[in-house]
Amino acid sequence: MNPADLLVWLVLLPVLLAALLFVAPEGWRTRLGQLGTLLCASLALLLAWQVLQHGPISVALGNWQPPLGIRLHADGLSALMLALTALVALPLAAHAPAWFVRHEAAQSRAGAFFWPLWMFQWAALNLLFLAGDLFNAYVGLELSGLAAVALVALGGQRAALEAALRYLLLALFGSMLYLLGVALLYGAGGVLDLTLLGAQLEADHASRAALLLITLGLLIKTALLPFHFWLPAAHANAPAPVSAILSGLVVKASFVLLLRIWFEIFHPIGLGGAGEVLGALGIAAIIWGSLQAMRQERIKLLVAWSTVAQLGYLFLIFALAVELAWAGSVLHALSHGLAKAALFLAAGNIVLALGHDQIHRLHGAAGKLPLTFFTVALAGVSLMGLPPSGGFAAKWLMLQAAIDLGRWPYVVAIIGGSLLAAGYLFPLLRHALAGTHDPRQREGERLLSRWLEFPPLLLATLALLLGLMALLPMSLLSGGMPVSLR
Amino acid sequence: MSGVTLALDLLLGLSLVWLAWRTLASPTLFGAIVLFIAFGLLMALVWARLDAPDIALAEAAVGAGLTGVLLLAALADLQQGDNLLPVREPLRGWLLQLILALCALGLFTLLTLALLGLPSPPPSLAGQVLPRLDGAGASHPVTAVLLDFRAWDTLLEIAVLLLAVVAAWSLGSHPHPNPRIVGSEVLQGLVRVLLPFAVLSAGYLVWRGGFAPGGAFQAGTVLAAAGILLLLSGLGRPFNGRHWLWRALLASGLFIFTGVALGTLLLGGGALDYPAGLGYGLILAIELGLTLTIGLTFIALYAGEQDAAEERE
Amino acid sequence: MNTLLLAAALLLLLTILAGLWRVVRGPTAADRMLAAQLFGTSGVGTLLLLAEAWQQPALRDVALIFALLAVLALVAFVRLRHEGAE
Amino acid sequence: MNMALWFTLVGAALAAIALHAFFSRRHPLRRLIALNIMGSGIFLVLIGLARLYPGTLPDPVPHAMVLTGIVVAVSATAFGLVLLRRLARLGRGET
Repeated sequence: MNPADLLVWLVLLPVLLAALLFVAPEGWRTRLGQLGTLLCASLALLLAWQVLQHGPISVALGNWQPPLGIRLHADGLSALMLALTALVALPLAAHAPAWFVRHEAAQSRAGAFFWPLWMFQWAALNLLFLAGDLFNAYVGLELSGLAAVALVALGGQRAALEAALRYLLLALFGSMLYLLGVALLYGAGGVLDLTLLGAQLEADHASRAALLLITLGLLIKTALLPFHFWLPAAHANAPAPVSAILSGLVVKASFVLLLRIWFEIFHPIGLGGAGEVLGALGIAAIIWGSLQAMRQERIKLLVAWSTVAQLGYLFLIFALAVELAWAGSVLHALSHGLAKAALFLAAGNIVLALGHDQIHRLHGAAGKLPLTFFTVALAGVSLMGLPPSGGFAAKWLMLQAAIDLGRWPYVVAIIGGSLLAAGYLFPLLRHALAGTHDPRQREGERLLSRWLEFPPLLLATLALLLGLMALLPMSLLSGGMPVSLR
Repeated sequence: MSGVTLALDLLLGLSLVWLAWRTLASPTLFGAIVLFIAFGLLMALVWARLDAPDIALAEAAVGAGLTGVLLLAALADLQQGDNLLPVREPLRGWLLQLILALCALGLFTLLTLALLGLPSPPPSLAGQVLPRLDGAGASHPVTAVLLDFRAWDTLLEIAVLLLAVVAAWSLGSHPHPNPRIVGSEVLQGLVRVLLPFAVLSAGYLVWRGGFAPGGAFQAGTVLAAAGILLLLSGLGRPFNGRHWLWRALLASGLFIFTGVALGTLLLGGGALDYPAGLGYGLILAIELGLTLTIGLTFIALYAGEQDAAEERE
Repeated sequence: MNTLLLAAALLLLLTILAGLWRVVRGPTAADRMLAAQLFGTSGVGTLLLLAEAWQQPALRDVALIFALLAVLALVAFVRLRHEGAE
Repeated sequence: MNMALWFTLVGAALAAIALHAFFSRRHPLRRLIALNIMGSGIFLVLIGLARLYPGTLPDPVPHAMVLTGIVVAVSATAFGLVLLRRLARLGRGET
């Protein structure tokens, strides 16, 4: 296959699968979904391999070149994010069916609709990672937002539906701000292609207003503090496989778009202190998110607040705008994606096995679910940024950048953030390990099937291995570094 | 510019702003919906004024028609029995009010400064589109952009439409908004007369789309309107989502569109690069498929899915 | 001739606005419904006049759609309004 | 002032009013209406920009963008309303 065709397939195949999964009888959906996952994931990994071998790939759809036509573009950043999505999707395809079957008999409907909705989400994510056109990215944002809201609503409970409605309203509001910004950019530049726009934009009122609107819109979707308020309820009340998708992948898509827009369009024309503001908000998010996570009594809420904190790290790049920090930020997106997906799936398993997710009632739970709590600990290592995990490598790069630049507040925040993460993860493990466990309970039936326990373990292991293989993503990234950072 | 035109422009613009304000400040939800429908009508007139007949058509069908009916249906459902929704009090506290007012004012100032400072003459893609119309599958510029130059956007837009139905059905079946509907002979007579006209108009709009304003979306909305009228008058019945044929029909537009995209890709031309001479035919096929899908989609979003069991009750 | 058409369109627009005033003021749902019925007719009239005045034949199609969709809105008003919905 | 610029400013005013209403009115139905009006304002800015200067050719690209935007907006609104109805029925104890 022509490598450029891969880009088109990566969006169209999940779209087609979503439609097929909707039409297919409910009994067929799991098998078809798993088969489709295998296909889509192989394509994504193949594309990452191609980019690693031959450098960035572009394709103009319908053979109409920009500015008239729409371009898809796969560089190192896209390749890594596509690969991350594939690596999360594969274990998920094994875990989700088992989870939906076990969760509640009445939710067979949720299990049946999970597949088409997740395929739509996957298509939207791939599109956003590949988008070279601002308006096309808008359609991608809406596709992703609607699918995410519907996935949250699969929870079915009142709390899930309320969180979904709030998420929907804010996501739509964010898209509106983004679209308004795109309208102004079109008025100023007369093109929608990212690269072309970057080459010709000037620092005038319209482009500054557009930057502000687009940034605000995408911050709402990425849930950077102070726009994080919708996230904990939505991520914590969704079914566990959905939480893994939302926290691990969906918030990263709007972040990647923001990253491209800032460093490809706006950075060349100078931003003044705007990047500093985002960096400071990132620090605030690390602190506030961690403090809130420590106060939570339910595991899923703790994990959701931890996402608020960990997303803060991503935004340090806007203040530390150098190559090292860029690599660190992307590496953090990858390792957080894997570790957080693992953690949410493990949290879902705990709820299934124990029937509750109260942290203070976990006494001795680690004895019942050794593999699941091992997964929690392993994912925690990456979230805390301990060696040799991916989280460690990412934070190390950011730390080095901050020290090189002499930005001491950032040095303190990066190190402090790890301590804070330990502050909310250790109590969880302590409760689970504390107390002697009644050995009689280990007899009898297995609490969880291996389909439920191994996928999160695999994800957590990948997050750990990422630190040992950090050179691979780094070499992919060096090809697609934005001009403004070189 | 003549005085009358100037008066018309001023009146249209000012009444649009006034209407938006009254709509959003309306004390009752019913009033807000009625005003929103009127807002759609005025928007359609403004689109006409701005030489955007395609958008005027879409707005007349959607803003003034479909969205209003969807809102009314939702309101009818919300108002059955006690309320219901976790609605918090309107925002209280003068400080919050002040901050909010400043935000709105700030947005207006920001946009005004940006708009007044735009370059002249404005950069535009018109110079790119018009010379290429001969090679495109449609001679009407907007249709050519939608289904050829930027067909990728339109394909994904159709994905969004199907996603909306999948998402709505994933919430479970919801009954018809007004279960007490009984057949009224006057209404059914009216619908019987109107129906052929609606179908005819839809066909006319698709056919015109190739060379003049119109197209699948507008035509599909007219079809949807006809379908909703059937349901409202009690002549038609909602979908049975359990039957795979309905679901296949709902997805057919997306199947056709992705089929064309993947077909052109596999033939070696590149996705959505229509082979020479086939452009017009392929675009017409896509448009016809889309019209049917869009019509069914909006009916499905209005009526919801009905379980076979529920239907029997 | 053109000015005359535009003036007529302006007049129709004013009647729509007068109707809107009723929609805002109410007080009964019947007032609102009657006013809403007026938009349909006046809207079609305005569009037809503007089609002539601005030489935009496509506006006639808009008027056609408008006439069809106005029926839908009206039927929905009557059928979906719950008793006591205010 | 030319006509198109006037309507872009009207669009800006619509967006600002809708922003205010979106945060000050809490009923989800009103907030959906506010988002729709905000959308109309944004579309008006786009189309106004497309013919900001008389004598230039009208640019079909923003027209196509707005048509796509309208479809996306109505899909999202329709789904939002179904979600709202579902929530209301849950409140009444139905399933």
